[in-house]
Amino acid sequence: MSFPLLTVTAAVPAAGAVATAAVPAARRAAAKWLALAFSLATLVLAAVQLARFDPDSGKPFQLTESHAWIKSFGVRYDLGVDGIAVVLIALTALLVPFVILAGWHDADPLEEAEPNRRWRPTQGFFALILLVEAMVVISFEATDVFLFYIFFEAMLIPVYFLVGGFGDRAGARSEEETAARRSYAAVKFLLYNLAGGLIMMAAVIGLYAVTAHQLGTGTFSLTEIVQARADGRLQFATVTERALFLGFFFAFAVKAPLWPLHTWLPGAMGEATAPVAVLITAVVDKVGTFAMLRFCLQLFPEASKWATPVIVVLSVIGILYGALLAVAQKDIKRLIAYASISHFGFIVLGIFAMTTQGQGGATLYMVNHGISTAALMLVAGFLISRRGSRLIADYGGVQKVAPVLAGTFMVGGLATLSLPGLAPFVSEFLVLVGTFSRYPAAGIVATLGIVLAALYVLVLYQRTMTGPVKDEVRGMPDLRVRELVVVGPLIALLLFLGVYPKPLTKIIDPAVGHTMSQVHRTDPKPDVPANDVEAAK
Amino acid sequence: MENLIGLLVAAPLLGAAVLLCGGRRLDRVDHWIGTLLAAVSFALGAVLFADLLGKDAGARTLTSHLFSWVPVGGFRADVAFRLDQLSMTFVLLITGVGTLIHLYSVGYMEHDERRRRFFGYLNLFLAAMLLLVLADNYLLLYVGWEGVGLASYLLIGFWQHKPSAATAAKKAFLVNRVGDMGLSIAIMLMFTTFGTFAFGPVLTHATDAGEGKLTAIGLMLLLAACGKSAQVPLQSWLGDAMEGPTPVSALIHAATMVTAGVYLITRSGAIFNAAPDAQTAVVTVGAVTLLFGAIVGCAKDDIKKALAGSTMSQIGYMILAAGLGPVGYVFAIMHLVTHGFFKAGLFLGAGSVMHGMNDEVDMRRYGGLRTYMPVTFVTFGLGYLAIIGFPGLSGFFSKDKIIEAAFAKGGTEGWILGGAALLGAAITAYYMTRVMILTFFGEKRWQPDADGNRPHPHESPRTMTIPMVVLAVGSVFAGGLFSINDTFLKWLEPVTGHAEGNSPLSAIEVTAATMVVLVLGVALAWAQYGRGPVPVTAPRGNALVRAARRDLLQDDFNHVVLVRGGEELTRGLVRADHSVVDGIVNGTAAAVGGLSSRMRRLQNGYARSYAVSMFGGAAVLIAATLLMRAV
Amino acid sequence: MSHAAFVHSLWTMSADAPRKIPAPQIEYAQLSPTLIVLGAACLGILAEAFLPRRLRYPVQVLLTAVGLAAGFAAVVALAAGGYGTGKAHVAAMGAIAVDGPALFLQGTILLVALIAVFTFAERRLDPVAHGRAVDSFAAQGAAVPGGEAEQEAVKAGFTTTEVFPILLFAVGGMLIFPAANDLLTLFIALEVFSLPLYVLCALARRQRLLSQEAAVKYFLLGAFSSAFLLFGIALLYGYAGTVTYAGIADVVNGTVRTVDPALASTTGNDALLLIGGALVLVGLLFKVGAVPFHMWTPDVYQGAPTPVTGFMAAATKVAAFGALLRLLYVVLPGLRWDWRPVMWGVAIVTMVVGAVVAVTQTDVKRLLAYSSIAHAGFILAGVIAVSPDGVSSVLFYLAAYSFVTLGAFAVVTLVRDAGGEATQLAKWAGLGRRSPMVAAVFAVFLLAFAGIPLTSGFTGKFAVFKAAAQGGAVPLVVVGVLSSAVAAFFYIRVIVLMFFNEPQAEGPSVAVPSVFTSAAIAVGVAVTVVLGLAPQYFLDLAGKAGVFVR
Amino acid sequence: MNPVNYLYLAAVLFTIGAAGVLIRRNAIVVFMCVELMLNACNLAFVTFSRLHGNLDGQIIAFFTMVVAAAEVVIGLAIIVSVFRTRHSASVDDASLLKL
Repeated sequence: MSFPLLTVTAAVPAAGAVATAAVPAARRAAAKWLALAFSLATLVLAAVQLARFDPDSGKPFQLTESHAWIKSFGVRYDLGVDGIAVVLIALTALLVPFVILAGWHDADPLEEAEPNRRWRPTQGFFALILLVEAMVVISFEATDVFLFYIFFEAMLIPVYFLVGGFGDRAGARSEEETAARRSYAAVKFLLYNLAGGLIMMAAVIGLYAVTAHQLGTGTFSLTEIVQARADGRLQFATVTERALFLGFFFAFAVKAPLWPLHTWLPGAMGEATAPVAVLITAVVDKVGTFAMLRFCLQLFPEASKWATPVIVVLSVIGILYGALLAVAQKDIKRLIAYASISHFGFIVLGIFAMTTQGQGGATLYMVNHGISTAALMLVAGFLISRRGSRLIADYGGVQKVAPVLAGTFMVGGLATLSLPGLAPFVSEFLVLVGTFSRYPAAGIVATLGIVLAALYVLVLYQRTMTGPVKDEVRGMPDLRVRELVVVGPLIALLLFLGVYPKPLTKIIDPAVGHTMSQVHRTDPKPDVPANDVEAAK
Repeated sequence: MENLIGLLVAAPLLGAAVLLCGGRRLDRVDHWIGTLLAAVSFALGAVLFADLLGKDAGARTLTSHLFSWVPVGGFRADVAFRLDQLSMTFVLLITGVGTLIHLYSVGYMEHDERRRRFFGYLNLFLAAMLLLVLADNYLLLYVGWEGVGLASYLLIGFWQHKPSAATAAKKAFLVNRVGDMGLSIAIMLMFTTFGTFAFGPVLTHATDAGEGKLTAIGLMLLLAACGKSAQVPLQSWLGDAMEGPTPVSALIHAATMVTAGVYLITRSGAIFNAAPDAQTAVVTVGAVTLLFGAIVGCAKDDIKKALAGSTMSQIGYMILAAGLGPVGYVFAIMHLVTHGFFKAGLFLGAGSVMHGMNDEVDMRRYGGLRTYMPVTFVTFGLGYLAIIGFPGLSGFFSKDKIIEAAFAKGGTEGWILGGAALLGAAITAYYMTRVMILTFFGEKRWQPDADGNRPHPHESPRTMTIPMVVLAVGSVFAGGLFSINDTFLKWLEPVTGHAEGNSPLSAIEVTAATMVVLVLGVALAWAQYGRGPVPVTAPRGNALVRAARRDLLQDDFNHVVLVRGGEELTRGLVRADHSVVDGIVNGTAAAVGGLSSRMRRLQNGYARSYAVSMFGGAAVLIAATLLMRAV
Repeated sequence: MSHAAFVHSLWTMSADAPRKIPAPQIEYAQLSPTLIVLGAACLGILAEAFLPRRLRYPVQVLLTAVGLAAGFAAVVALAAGGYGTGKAHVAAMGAIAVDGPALFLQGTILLVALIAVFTFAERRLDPVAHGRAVDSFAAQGAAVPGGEAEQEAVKAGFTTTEVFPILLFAVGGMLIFPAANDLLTLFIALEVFSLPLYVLCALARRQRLLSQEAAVKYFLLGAFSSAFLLFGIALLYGYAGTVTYAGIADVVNGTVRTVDPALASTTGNDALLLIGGALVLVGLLFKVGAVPFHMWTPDVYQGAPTPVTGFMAAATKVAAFGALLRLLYVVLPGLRWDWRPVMWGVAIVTMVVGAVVAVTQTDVKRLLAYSSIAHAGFILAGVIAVSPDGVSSVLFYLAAYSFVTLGAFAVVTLVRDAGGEATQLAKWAGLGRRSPMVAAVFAVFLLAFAGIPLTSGFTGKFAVFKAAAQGGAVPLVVVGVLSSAVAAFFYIRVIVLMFFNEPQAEGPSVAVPSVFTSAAIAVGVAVTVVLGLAPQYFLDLAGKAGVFVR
Repeated sequence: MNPVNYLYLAAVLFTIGAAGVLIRRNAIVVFMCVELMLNACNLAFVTFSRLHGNLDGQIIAFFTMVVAAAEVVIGLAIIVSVFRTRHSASVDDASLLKL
């Protein structure tokens, strides 16, 4: 048996979590460095995955591992990555070190906190981050529905503790109230997602019942089910398939989040510290959209096609809705949250446009949105930590006192409004084209989103960074080295992927093609295939 | 040779990168770095120009494919450049004027502590603009398109500490975004129609596609052009854009960026030729804007805003010409180039005046400056003569052709367009004369500025005057140079194609008419401002004047409809999000809680009531079982 | 011949028939688990009677632990001997079944009891009274609370070590209950384990009023329910003429006709059967705490001494569900179409009511009581799926659930303030700050209750719902899923309270337990995690044990 | 006379007992009502045993009596101890545990 690369990639951060949690209370710094080291090790492993992954081999899943786990439920410990998964794992592994660096001081106990040998918030904070990473990675790798479900669901707990336990210190009001608002946000996040997950559990059980009934032995293996469907051993009754699809989709739509299931996100992102907020939107939520691609479409192609119109409408609504609400926000982080809702609208739209461009763009979008949100949110976090307020109105003229911070913030903003030359543009345009070529109306309406995006980004920048310098921001220090180390690479990456996304598209393309073939959809043909004529010449 | 094209873009890009990331240690040499790299790309342009001239007319197209940018399924976007006569013309204009204005800025921005960033942005602009005109496909063009938008945003808002500047910058970017939306939709349409959006295939097969689709594409492209070139209805941003430093206004908002729309339409000629309805839309926009801009130009007392209005109107001419199809493309570009010279010159002159009058912009507080700043006076004067179309100067040739082509449209349409063009010429003459008189003639109306120190007008330093002189020379001779045995026409024809329009009026008649309206305009202006003293504070004026001062009320319109409406909408949505979307969720939770506390009361602690529930339960159980058997 | 003559002959036959009556033959080896436990109980009584007071505590603890361990060993031996599968049969003249479910449940009960004994034996938590460490049981049950008799007892350092033999008796009953193979044995077993529990409930050291009230309620309602059970038995006997499960089942299936034509003529219809069955179900549903027979649960759980509550919540459920399974699967399968819809209703109501009412609870023990009601609902969902899968899933769920419950209540005993255990939720605020370890452990148990993946709770829930869905009870699964979403809310609320709320100034402190309670909690956590991560072995065990003998 | 009538009697007794449990406040009385229900069961058992012509019912009746006796022991013990604390045998007074 070959080296279990996928397992190890997930196991390293898990081990890191344990190790970090075990660090004694006094040695806070040690815990931080330990966590960073483990996250970097994970990054290395993810890189190895990318290297070992061969996009052009016809196999749908690679680096596969397969062991029996719970025979009674027909559950196997099946791992495997396709182009989409391997890229998203890389994204996760890439972002976590930055999250850790950015959150370096977020979990330092306050001065007045009584010395308590057993209470170790810092260790817990970083351990939880690593735990989340481990669970996200393995749910990207799982090719067994049950295995995926378990981590999809278990993931909620550490995130919940991160949100509820380590809130944003920049609470505008009293300590108690911030604590209350924070735990409210955390509980809302958890219950909302748990409800989605439980409904999905019903669907998972249903899936088992169907397979057990038709194949004799129930199975959760994605490849097996797809295979069985292909050679007709397994046929879903239309109603059953739709019911199961809805069960799965609901959970993913909550996590994504898709309008109108989004209301937990602004709270969670607003109350959590910036790094945790990044962890949620940039990494955890991606599992939802990813799962739509991998499970909804591949398990229930017919139902997916049946549901497409509604989902397209919902995501278009989400795009405009999120953007418009972002314009109206008074709180920097909530603004970014609503912007993310709008972006998730784009991702879902791309997935269900059922075109190569749409799904390829959506996958690319997951990566780019991860990076751009990270950049913007983290800089916003640095800004907030300086002034101690999340309210846009409390800022003004920052660019005068902290030009570098303002500059990086600007770049992050431009990425968010997907300026050409920065990574998100490519993916957003692909999504739009992909959508437009199947649903022109939806495509055009969605295009309005780019204007609104410009609006909320520029308004945010103008109100915070330009204009006369407010007294409160006078003497605000510019970015420190640690912060530059966090932001610099992200921006570099945004530029690089904006100019040369090919390394990613090369990997994603075949996977998307495979998904498309699963759903039995092909791109619409142009009226005048000018390119082919040119080629013929 | 092809490889040079890449360098053309790379040079200023490098400059931008170095200057923006370089940090303080560059603060001694920054302005020279910027200027140098601009010059470098101009040199490269010149070399390439020579190379093209070497080839014969048919083969003057260089393409260089760098790498494939976004390959996804059937969707292939490459980073590839295409240098033909059209883009060559632009390259020379951009790099040439660009270099001059860099030079000018060296003097103009000398004492600004953020000078390094200024030059960085300027270089960024050059790179983006070159990318725009050199791109080989619409998506890459789009990149340049938004790139120049970004640069213009950064430069308009360069003095960010002024809220007005920041707002103007935001406005410019937003309005441009609306246009960009048009461009991206156009590209999507192309993709669905042709399966590609590279110039080559699309333009060669344009005729194969249905006219409906082509019209749609054309209209979307027009929308884009309106945004970038400040045409009605997306013109509102240009006036405010004057918040930026004057060199910026000269380079971006007069000579180059704002003319990108003209480039787009001319470049997509093949599409428009096959979509007459789209063309009609284009000429309408052009005609309306040229009058609109002219009228606004008449009413402004701010010298830069007056010039901005004039820019708007001149571009209106170009759009009009471009809308006329093969008859007009060449003249559109020709006017674009000549306009590039004289309008840049005028702006630099204005800048020089402001430089001497401690940044006073109100023309009513100028007067009698000709003796104090002679060079400025002369160069500005030449630019003035050129723009009003004084015989023999650049404007005369280019504008005349457009008017003629407008008449050549034929039918009532032709008469209307031609009439509009003529009227525009008259108004141009009027407001430019007004500017001239108010600034350089009459008695001094200088006022102390905010800090109370009186202006001491003086000629600007060499770095500023040299570019003005060069541009003045250009605005004097360019037109003639181009028109002598149709050099320009022959040069551009292979790309744009050309058709001789059959004008109801002969060239002579048109010229005569132009002369007449010109004289009328000048005379009227002189009658109004030249003879008597000019009040320092503007008289109330009639309704039209007041409207024109407010850019014909379009800002007010935007405010009421878009801003107010938008605010209402978002506020409503916020409320809905809280009370409805989230309300349902919280409502469910609350409902469960209420139900819970109600059911909780049943647990009243009395053993006997528990027994009752058991007894009842047993009864129900028995009944149900029997019932099951019964049914 | 005539009726009278028949009866007369009956008498005479019995008069000169001693040699005709076959001597009952009992397989003592196969009943050894029960016998060992009951024997140990008797020894315990003797110890109480004859040993000096200071020796009683250690001896009792040792005796009980050993007895239970030996019983478990016997169970294992039997299972190893194949009595769970191949050699499964009915012992003791058809009174007791020795088969998979019986052995599995007996094993579970014995282990649970063993751990419960640890919590019973805990003497480190309560403050030392008059120089003697005391446990959580009244010094002298008979003494009036606060009266001088009690003062005397406390001064003298009395402790009710009787709880240990009492516990053993209860366990003995519980061992028989799920194995009972005729209705009489069922009834007797029920009483044998109920009566000791009534007593145990009354023996709390602190808040004795509540404790006694709990006992009274439990006793009266318990007796009430057992009366129903008994009447049901009577009717079934009337219907079938026998009380052995097999015999009744035959009659139900129509393979045997009832003997007496006279009876057939009058009550030949199935009314007797249906009503009787329903009444027996009432008795059993009362024990499992299903709605609407649940109302004793919260009061008794709250009032009883916490170790007892933990034992009851875990072991009683196991035993009662075992009996319920046997009844429904062995006696009434022929009647499936009659009782399934009814049980559907019961299951749904139980899940919903349990989950919903728990939302607004303010006392940890009551909260856990309602959660146990909700869980009863989930288990019922599995019971209703009449299939081997259903049985094994229920067995697994019971095992998983009972250990979580024990652990949770054991943690509750640790959190104390001046007035003993601090069970008001409000007092638990910020516990995570004071003692993260305890809070974390409790959080693990809560997550298991909530059925979060990677805990035993999830595996059990999944198994049960899977069986239900395959049995065609999809709506039941949906309701179950929704109500567990509601249930998740209040488990989460406790976690929020412990970790995210600021500790109160005069909040409770966490007593440092002796090795006993620590062991109990440790086992609970271990089982929770193991059954969550690698449940396969135990699922197989439950799967193998999934077949009833008849 | 048809022995089935005894069944009806048993049912009536059982119901009376149940009603008593629901109605009476005094714990002792309630408890007696439970005993009444048990005895109703006994009557039913015996009757059925008679009808079926086998002895099981009668045997069960004996068991029931024993159980009832045991219950009396426990029950009275608990009730008395409560009475001594509260000086009241009313079931309704014991209602501290609620909600």
